[in-house]
Amino acid sequence: MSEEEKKRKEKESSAGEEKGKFIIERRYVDDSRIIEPKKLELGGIDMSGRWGTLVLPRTLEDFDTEIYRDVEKLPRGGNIGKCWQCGNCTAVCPVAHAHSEFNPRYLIHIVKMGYTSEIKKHHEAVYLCSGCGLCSAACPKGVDPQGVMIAMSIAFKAHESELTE
Amino acid sequence: MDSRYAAKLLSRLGEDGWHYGGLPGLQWEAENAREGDRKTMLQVVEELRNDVRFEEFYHACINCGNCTSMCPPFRLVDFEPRIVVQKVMHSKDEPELLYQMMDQYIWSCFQCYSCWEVCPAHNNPGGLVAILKEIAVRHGLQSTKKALEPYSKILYKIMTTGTQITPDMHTTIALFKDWGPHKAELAKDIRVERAAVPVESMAGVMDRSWRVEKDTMRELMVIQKEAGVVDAVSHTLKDVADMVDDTAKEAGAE
Amino acid sequence: MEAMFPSIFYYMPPGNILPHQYIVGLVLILAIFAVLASYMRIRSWKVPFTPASVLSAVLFSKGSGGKNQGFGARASTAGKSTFHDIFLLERAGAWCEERIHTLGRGLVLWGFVLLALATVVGFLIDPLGAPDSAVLPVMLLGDVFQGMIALGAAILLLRRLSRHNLRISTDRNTWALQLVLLVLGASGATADLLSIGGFLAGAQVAFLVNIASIVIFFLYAPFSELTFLVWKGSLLMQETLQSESGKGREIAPQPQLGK
Amino acid sequence: MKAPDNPVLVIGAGPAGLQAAKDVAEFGVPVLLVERRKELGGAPIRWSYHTLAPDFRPTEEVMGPLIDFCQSNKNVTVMKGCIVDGYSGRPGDFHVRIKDETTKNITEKVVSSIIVATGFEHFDARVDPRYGYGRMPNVIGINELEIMLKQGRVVGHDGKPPKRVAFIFCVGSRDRSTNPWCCTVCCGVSIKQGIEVKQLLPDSQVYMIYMDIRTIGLWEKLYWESMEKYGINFIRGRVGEVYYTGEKLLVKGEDTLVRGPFEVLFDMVVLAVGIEPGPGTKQAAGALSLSLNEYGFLAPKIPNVHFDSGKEGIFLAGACVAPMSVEEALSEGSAAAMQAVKLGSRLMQKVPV
Repeated sequence: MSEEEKKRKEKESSAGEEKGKFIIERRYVDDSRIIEPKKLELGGIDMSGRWGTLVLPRTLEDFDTEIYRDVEKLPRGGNIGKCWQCGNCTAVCPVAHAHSEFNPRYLIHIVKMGYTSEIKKHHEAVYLCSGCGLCSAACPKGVDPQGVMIAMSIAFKAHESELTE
Repeated sequence: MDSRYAAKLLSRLGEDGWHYGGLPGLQWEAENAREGDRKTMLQVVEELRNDVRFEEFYHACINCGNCTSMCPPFRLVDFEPRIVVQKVMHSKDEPELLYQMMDQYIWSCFQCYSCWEVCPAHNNPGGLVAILKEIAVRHGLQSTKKALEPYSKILYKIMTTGTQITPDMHTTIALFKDWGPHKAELAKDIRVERAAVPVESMAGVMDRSWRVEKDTMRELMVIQKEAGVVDAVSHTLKDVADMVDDTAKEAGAE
Repeated sequence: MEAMFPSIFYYMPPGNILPHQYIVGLVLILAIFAVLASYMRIRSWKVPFTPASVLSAVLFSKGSGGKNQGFGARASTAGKSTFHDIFLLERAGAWCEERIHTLGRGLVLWGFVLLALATVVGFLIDPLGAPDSAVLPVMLLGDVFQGMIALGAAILLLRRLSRHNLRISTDRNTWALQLVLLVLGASGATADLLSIGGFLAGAQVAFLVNIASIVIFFLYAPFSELTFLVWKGSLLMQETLQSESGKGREIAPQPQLGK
Repeated sequence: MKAPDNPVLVIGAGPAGLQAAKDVAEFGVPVLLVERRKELGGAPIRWSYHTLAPDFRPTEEVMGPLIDFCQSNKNVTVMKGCIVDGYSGRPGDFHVRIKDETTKNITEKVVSSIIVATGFEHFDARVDPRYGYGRMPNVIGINELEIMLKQGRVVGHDGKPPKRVAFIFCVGSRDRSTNPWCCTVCCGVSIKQGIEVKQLLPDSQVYMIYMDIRTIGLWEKLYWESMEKYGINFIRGRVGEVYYTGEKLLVKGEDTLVRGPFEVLFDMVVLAVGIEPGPGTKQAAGALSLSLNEYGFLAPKIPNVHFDSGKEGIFLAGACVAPMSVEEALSEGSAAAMQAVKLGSRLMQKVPV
């Protein structure tokens, strides 16, 4: 296990200590969806801390395709709409096989569908693209994922204030 | 591409010839599973496939996602019945897939069987999870302890008396770990408060009706022992099993 | 020395066709245009022009990420990041699993950097009336660097041409850019060599082609992928400068494999 | 009613052509069957298919009676090793030039109508170098596996049976850089072969790496049975590259549903190569001046009506129109035969003898 990974694991476990410590499936619940009120009184009884823990539903309500429309307009991003999610780009991608954060197919998917919450989680990964162009060679639909990654990194930067809030 | 690259790819394959990356959203952590004991992995798969219910609960999965769409836990946590069936499907050839799930993943399911209702292939992901949970208890896997700990007293109560919660548990001492720090405060005047409830039967509830006859308890514990429940629990919650043993001895069930 | 090469400098294409100063002036104007056009283009994407922000971060920012770094520390962070990420191609090369591809990229990049240096040095010592023995090596080195660009561009082009799928899926911009680079490097490298070899007419043609390709390159670069590369490269460096640890995004450049 | 004297010309002796010839001949109309190759039976015989999907029916059981009929029936004249070089005339009185490919002799025949059933070719996987077909050992196409299954011996180049077999779907299909259409049958055929491999080598692990499973209609049974009865594993995704490590094949792909990016060693990789129009189709289109569609298949007048070429007296049948299974090709041959006979009888009534 590499240093980075150890650090990540420590970070994860310490985050678990703070929030939703007693949730058995802690690993599968996103931090942002656990609500632990610092002070919660119901009928005169103190319910703060673990006893007031709420897990918000992970259902997506906002399908904001603004980024998608931006990507379509940016240079080389015009083909993103052709993607049919076969996964060939990720299959050939040398970065994806080394870094689990980077998955071109998934990035295209969340941008196309406008899953803003997922984009918020994964948008940083787009800068990992090394631009080797193997994905564009492999793509059976002519999506040009390499170009789409270029357009995407620009669009994510342009929307950074919304994505990192 | 060059051979050095191929060698590099080869270097990261596991013993079984697989390497997994990650898929955001699915929280795939195969590397964790790799650290597990391969013998246990194979045993888990074997026990699952040999279970009497397995044939009824599992047919084949075409990845349609109907089960996931109906799954209540899926709304809250990253748990997908579809993934469960998929991993069960691949378990024969890739036991680590299944084993990886045994630790925490399966405890998200609470057997509502919504998935069973809707599956076009008549699989029962919830049922498969139930079998897997039993196997996890039997093998005393890490997360099982964590999952069962809050219920240890209730477990003890069920195993010895057949009743879950009894009024004598509401005391200022002998607190339950999962009942919270305010329990003592709440239970302080409980007898007085209950006495004020104008229902005749409450008196009986408080004093007599929940008490279990010694014979019944003895019989119950013999059944638990013979059925292997005590053994199963002893792998995960040793102290509970010990307490049950002690109570059994007191009741004279030997 | 002058006795050995009596005619070279007299007939050298630059002096022969256009006065040296004119060319330098042209290149300067074009470079300014390229920077301005890049600025306009990047701003049209609604993102900040990061090369400028990197510069200001190094020069003026009063430390960031909680740490109060001095100018020296900031400069050294920026220098290290430039060296590793850009010159060693750690981000663009390590993951692109083909060594030949990385080599092509490296040759073009290093060729350009060195050529710029050689040109500046050549321009500085030329008007000072430096002896030919000092000018000639600089000039020849410049040719070598142009040759590097040509070789790198040729590698990149051939890589794309030789693979069916890559060939048909490559963007027109990429073809154009790589072709311009190839012509630029090849004509520059051959112009001087031809004149030394005595093929003056050929040298003049090569020189004209070189000048034309330089003009095209500067006019075209702001509208090609290069703008994106400049933007992204400086963005990564900016993140490095701003991050607490000074390491940028906490991702190892070369993943550790195996166990 | 008297049958017309001029024979019906059938080009191509595959399932569609043979069925058409048989049906026309059984009606009492003479048939001229022209086949480019030296043997009858078309693709199933040429690549010696072991069994046919979806019911594991041996190929001989389906094709054998057709071939026997055409070889023995007096109404059928078989011309092997010949192609149709050109034609003139009008329906009922076509003058066709038939060229013997070896001797280059040209014979002219008069026919009443023409049925074109020139069939297909398997995609040549060497065109798509990602999969290493033709360069790496143990990377084979489904047509080669079919031969192995026929011999009852599935082995790698070292003579050892493979432990882990991957089927890669959509090779040369649904890919803009090669062929953008779906080959219709490769999913079913691959799964059928997977089951046969499992039957032959019960200890092997068989993986299907697919993008979509298109086991249409009753073929779906194959898909379900392969999972339920035979424990074949399905991975949804496409394979990017295959490497040969000197011993095994490293397959690099993405599981878009369960695993994420994966790399895995296989002993054998079977490519579900697609269907594409062959040179025979192109040649016949040129000789009969038929129109080809954007993909190189023969274009019917209305895409939904396969047999109607848009030219009176010329009918289409089988995989030269679109990729299809043997069962569909047989019915198409029959349909085209019906059209030819119908046209013949109509012409007879118009021109009393």
